[in-house]
Amino acid sequence: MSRIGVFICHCGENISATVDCERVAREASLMEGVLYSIDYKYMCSDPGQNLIKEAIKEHNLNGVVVAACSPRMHEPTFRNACAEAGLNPYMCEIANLREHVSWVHEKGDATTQKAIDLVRMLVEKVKNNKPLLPITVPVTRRALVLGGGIGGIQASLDIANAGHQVILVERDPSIGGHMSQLSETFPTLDCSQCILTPRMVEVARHPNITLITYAELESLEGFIGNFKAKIRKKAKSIDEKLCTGCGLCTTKCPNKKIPSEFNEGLGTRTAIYIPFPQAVPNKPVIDKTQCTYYTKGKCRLCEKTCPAQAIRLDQEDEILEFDVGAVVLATGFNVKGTDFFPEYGYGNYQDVITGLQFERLASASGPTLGEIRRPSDGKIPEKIVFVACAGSRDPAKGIEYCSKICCMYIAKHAMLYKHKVHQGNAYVFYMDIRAGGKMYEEFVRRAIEEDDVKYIRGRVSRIYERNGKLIVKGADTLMGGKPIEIDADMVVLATAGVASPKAEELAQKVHVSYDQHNFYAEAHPKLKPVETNTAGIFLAGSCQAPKDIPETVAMASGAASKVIGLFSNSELKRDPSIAVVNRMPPPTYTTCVGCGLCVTACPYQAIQLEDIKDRKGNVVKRAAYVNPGLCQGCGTCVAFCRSKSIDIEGYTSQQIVAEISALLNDE
Amino acid sequence: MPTVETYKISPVSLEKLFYQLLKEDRKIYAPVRRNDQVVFDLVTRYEEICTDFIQTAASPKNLIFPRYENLFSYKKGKDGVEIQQFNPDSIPEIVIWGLRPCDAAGFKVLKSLFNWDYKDEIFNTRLNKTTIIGFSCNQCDEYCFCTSVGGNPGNTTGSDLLITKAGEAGYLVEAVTEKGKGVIERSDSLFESSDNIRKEEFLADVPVMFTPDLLKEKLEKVFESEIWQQQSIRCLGCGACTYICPICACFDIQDEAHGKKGTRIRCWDSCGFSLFTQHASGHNPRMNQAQRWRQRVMHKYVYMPERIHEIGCTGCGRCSRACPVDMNILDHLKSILKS
Amino acid sequence: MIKAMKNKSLELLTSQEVRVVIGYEKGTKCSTRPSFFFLPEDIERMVFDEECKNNLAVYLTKENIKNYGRLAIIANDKTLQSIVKLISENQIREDNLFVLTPGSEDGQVIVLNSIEEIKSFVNKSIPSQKEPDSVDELVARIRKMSREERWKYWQDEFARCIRCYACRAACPLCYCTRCTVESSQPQWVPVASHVLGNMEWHIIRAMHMSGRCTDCGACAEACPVNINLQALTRVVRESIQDEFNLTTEEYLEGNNVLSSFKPNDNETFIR
Amino acid sequence: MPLAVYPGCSLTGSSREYMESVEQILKTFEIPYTFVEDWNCCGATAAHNLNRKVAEALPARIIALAEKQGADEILVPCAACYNRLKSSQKKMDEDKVLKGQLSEMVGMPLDNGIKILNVLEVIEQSIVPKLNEKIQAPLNFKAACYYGCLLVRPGNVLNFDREEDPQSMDRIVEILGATPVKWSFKTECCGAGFTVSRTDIVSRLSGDILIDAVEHGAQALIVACPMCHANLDMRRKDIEKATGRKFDIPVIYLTQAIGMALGIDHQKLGLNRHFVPVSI
Amino acid sequence: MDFEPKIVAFVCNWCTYAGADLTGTSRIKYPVNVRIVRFPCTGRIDFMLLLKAFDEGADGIIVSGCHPNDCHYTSGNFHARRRWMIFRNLIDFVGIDIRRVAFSWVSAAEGAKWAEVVTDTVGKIKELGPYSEYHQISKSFDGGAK
Repeated sequence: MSRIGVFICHCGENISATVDCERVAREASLMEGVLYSIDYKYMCSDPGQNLIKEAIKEHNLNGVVVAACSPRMHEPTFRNACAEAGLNPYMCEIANLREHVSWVHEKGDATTQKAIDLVRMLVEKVKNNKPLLPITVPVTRRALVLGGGIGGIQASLDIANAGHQVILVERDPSIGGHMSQLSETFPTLDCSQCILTPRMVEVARHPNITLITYAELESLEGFIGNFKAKIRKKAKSIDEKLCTGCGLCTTKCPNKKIPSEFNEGLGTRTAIYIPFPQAVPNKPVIDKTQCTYYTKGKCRLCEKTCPAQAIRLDQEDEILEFDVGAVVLATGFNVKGTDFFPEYGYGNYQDVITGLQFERLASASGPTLGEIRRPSDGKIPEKIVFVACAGSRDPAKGIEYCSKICCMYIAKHAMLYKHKVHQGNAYVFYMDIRAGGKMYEEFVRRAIEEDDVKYIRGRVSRIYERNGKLIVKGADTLMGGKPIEIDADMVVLATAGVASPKAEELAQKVHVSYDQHNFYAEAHPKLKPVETNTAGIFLAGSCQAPKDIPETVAMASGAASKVIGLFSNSELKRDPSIAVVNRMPPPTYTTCVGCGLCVTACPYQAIQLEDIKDRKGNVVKRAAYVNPGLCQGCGTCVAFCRSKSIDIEGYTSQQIVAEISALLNDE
Repeated sequence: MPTVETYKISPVSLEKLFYQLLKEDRKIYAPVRRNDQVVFDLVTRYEEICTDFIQTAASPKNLIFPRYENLFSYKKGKDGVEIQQFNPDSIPEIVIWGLRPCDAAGFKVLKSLFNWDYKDEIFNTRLNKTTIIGFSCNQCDEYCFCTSVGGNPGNTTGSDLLITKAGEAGYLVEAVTEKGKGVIERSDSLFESSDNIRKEEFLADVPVMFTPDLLKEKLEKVFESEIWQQQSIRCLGCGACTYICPICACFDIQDEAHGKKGTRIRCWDSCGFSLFTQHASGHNPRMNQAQRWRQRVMHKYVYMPERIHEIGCTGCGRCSRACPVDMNILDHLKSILKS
Repeated sequence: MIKAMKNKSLELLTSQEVRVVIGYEKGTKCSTRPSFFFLPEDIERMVFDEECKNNLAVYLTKENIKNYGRLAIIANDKTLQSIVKLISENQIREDNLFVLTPGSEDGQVIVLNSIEEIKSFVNKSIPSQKEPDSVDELVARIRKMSREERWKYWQDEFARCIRCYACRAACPLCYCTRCTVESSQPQWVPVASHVLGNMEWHIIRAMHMSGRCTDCGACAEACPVNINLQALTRVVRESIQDEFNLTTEEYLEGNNVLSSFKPNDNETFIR
Repeated sequence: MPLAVYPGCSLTGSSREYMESVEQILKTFEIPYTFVEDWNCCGATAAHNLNRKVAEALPARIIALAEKQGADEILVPCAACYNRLKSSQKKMDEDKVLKGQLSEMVGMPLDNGIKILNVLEVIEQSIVPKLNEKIQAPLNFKAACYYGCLLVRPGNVLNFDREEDPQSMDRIVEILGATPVKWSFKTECCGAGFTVSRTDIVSRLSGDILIDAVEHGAQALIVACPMCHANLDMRRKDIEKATGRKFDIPVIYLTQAIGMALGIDHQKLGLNRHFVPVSI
Repeated sequence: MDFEPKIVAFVCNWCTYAGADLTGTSRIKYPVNVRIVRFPCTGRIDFMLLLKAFDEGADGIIVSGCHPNDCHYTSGNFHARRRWMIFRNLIDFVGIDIRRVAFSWVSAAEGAKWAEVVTDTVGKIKELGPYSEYHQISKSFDGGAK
């Protein structure tokens, strides 16, 4: 006999404003099998949870339906409460009266009726629930961190310092990421390299960290605690063990005119190169797409030059395999190029540059050794214009979001310019100044007040070249929309921060979800900001959305602590909502006929055919078997099974049919 | 046992009789051609009726023992279950027109079956509200064997009226039951005296292969024989033979529920299905098709004669005709007798 | 032909390579019917000609037949294609089976004893262009109807179904020991043969045949009330080949096309 | 079906040379066309300031007329008319109720499926493939292609070329033998409708355009809008007064430029009708 | 009274269910007629459940899950898509009104799209009216004797 309790939450007024909660509770009490029903202001609060616990004990309930917010929000909360009262947590189901009813419908009878229907649906489901026990799986205590920017570095160090093995994979020849490109950092104006490079070195020397640069993830299989990662280590064409990093090869390489990625195209590099002086590891790689030997078949100058004989032109990509228990994605972001803006010259004007390029100009290690000189003729610009929100917050450009870091770095850029070119004029076109953060607003005020940066609230409609000047046409909206033209020497566009070009591909490889801009989706926007929807995979930094250094570091430490938490036990308890193939006493054994279609359909290779033997050990059948460690509970196999021999706990056919029937037959 | 009254009716009057019955607000089911088969269906025009056939694809048993029928409907409430019984008054008066004597004889067996230990009200009401007008056979084929199981092509058993085509000029009409006599009384102007028509002259010649007693005696001895396995190895285990049989009457009871409301339904089942005897535990007392085949044969020719004194087969030959793998019952019975 | 078939069967039985040969014998009236030949002297009864239409592959998954172990089967085209599918669904252990089938030359009999042999033989013998048959005509006729007319047509068809499951029993690929319709938790399909239950049954059957049906027509052949069941499976098969762009060869070769996919499959109907 | 051509007011009045040159090249390339019969004003800039419904009904009537004539495509050489027709078509596409109302207003059925083309589109689609072989007198000058606003904006309505930095005219001009200059004022405002009321604004804005073109070395301006042409050509004196500079750079319709390259008589192309003489 | 259709939505937990949550969080309104049944994945949605829903009285059905390549379980939606394709063709062939089954991909980020899908479907089903044609057959009772 079902002894079900129904608990209706008002969610303050979030639900009760449109749904007559008392009526729902009253109607629920009339449902067959419902022993107890009550409504309450905040069911998720302590008193609310106690209400459930006490009712379970007092009425000896064997099923609970909580009608509240989305189960994606509080299902664990209420299931825990049930467990604490001694009821198996899987005997608790959630009716979604907030997101699916009260927030999307107007107040009225029909809305309350829908709430009642949903409660009835879950009551009927619970009747068909059965107690489930969590599944335990072993955990490999080794983490894979993808991306060697500040986020990846921080996460790796935190995890490694907790005593766990880390595999850190970086796509470029050196770790460091965008932070290594920056000149100074806001709001302190301390040198980016100075604070970053010690961390980079620490990573390289850390006994628990295996650093693999110039490498990418080839594939990731498995599941939380038990991933198998394949890493493609691209051929660097050098023997890293022999190479001393002397750099002689890079001086001899005849191919010197390659735009340097590190300098954002403002400087050049050779085909065999170390991306920047402080690179970690500080050993060169050969860019096969540029090297004369690889493109034309001759040269080998580096090979002849190398005193350590470390050049290996026949080196091939290597595939390395690792068992890991958790993955941190710290693959960072990118900025739009100037060619994204037809109205700003489509990238045709050399002196219209991105913020990241300006960082390189302002950097002491940059192509101009820190002097602000314009790329076209090397002149020091007397008038410089910074354009905020270039692309960001612009639906017409397909980028509705705020890139978040630009307001601050523009203030920094303008300041750096003024510090270096005292007589120069700096203008900033902005929409709003978003300077939320410790010491941030003060920083911007300093730029305006102390360094006399001229902030103009308005958008720039066009930039064109005339007589060697860049004419910046805009409007000052604080002056009644007065059109403004500035004949600048250089323009810096704070171009939108966007996802890495390969972000989507990687997301699909590791099966995490991502938003329409290809930023990775966190499991919950507020409460699970570093988790993904895929268990065991975590996020750090701007692969999730553009963010600045302190935020990235905080997030990386957050992700690391999640990994450390996961690694704190050698076993992990998993949700038992997985597929099961029926087994019965002889002579049936199972109704599965072993056709194997579920085996091919399973995305996790979790199903295999096994021999079923009688007591004497003779094989009587061949039938499917689901590996509980591998099954993720998608249920694709269930829909395939013709004989209905496979079902999924928590979403059994019986439960779902009961739900449908209850939903559509309101009497 | 009431005496049989005989009359003669002209082809024109026979048609009039049909329309007379229709006027009496009875639904008439008769053999018609549909989808390359002769089947029983509702008929409103005399010319639709098919007469040139050996046997219909399925027997008309579904008209009195339907494929599925509502026994009662229910509604569950917090305070218990409300039941609404099936109302036998809703059953209409019908006429089955033009069925073969073997099918009519089948209804007599069904009647015995449904009144053996328990009087089945729904079945009896349906049968009582049905007027059975049989037509004697003037042709047969190699599947027919009514004469070996106690019947014959002009058998009056089970019919209320039996009509025999006596040449081109007219039909011999035998009023077998009070219900049949009532039909004649209500339209007596259509009937003439029978003029001593010799019915036998107009009947098909169905050879006698064996007697039921001989068969029963033999069957009782071969229960453990290999022959069941040999015969049934080809059987696919479908229910075609049982469902088109005029006598097979096994049924299943099912609840069909929609939310808290539902109906309890009686629907056909077949001993040919492996699930027919399967227990909830998975154990199946008739674990293979040979046992199921044996059951079907034994039930018809041994158990039913013992229990209800009727042979469970009228020799209509339908099962042989319908079988997808040509399990010919006559062949099989003959080979059992030979063994 | 029949002589060679008999000789080969006799050879397999006398050498005790197989326990039984599944073939055909003369049936009632002019028909032929499936028959089982255990002893060399039984071979006398064997027939094999154009009239042998039953798809004998249906017997290969029956428990009592499987228990004989090694067996031989006389296979027409339909039987061959079904065997290929049965092998791919793990229902036949290849080393247990001898397949006897007519070769291209007159009177030639080919013996196939492994999955590869059967597959390559079947692929070679698939006619490249199928002549439209009466089922195609029916399908075309139904397709021309309005939706309401189609509904009416099939309601009338399904209403006749007596749920004897002859269609299921005759199908070589309906080998489940427990059919969906026999699952009662939940009751997927009403047991009663009313039009709803019948419609659900026939839709399920056709869907469960999708990607597997070899279009042998045994279901329709077996139906005692002449429902044109092959039209349903034909439509399913056609839409699979059309929508997923498969040749007949790929269709037969591949595992169930529904348990595989291509990321760029057609999805015009999805918003 | 033959191409329908909607001339609009300018092309039958102040800019008749545009129409003349359009017809010349359509004929040369044997593209059959018929004028939309009983055509009406497109509504221009005035209508949608006064009455939204009427502003859409006017183009809708033109569309209905062309469809009634059986045309699948309609050529609208005037950039303003083109813009209006495209806008109405989009509005009707998105709002079936409006479409029904407009159909009622114009008293004609409205399928709204007709393809609305500007001159550039027709040239790219039907002339460019055969253009090379017909060129007799390659244009040997540097040209600044001036698109203005109505031909390319708003991008989500017109879906034609890159709205900030269009290229289609440059590509055609290059085929004609001229050298398109890279300049900054391709889509800047010429002053447009202020041509009558505020010639001072027109003079300044159009002046900027001329200056930028000349400074980038252009020897001719190529246009595809009668309004732009009027401002840059007819208002030349005012421009010179306002800027204090002399300009002899001619303003040529793209269709005229094609005609020139094909060796068609300048009179036939209406080049004689310009205020600034075309002596190039 | 106006016809208020009963519409069931079969949605996957990870995309459309979350998307529908977002609709709520964004306070976007849609008609009350739809009731959501949660599945782990569209791959789990047995085609039989669609027939069950009609049988139990649904006038329309929405089936929705993750966009291709976005499946939480990698490929459940790909399998589902193939299944729907064939199922749709088959039921259309037997005369079931496929206009009453709306298939869509609604991601966790597409709260507004969910509202649109529901609104459009409700509108369409209102136009089509109750699916009595189907509902009647589950109630008709002629005992198999026509």
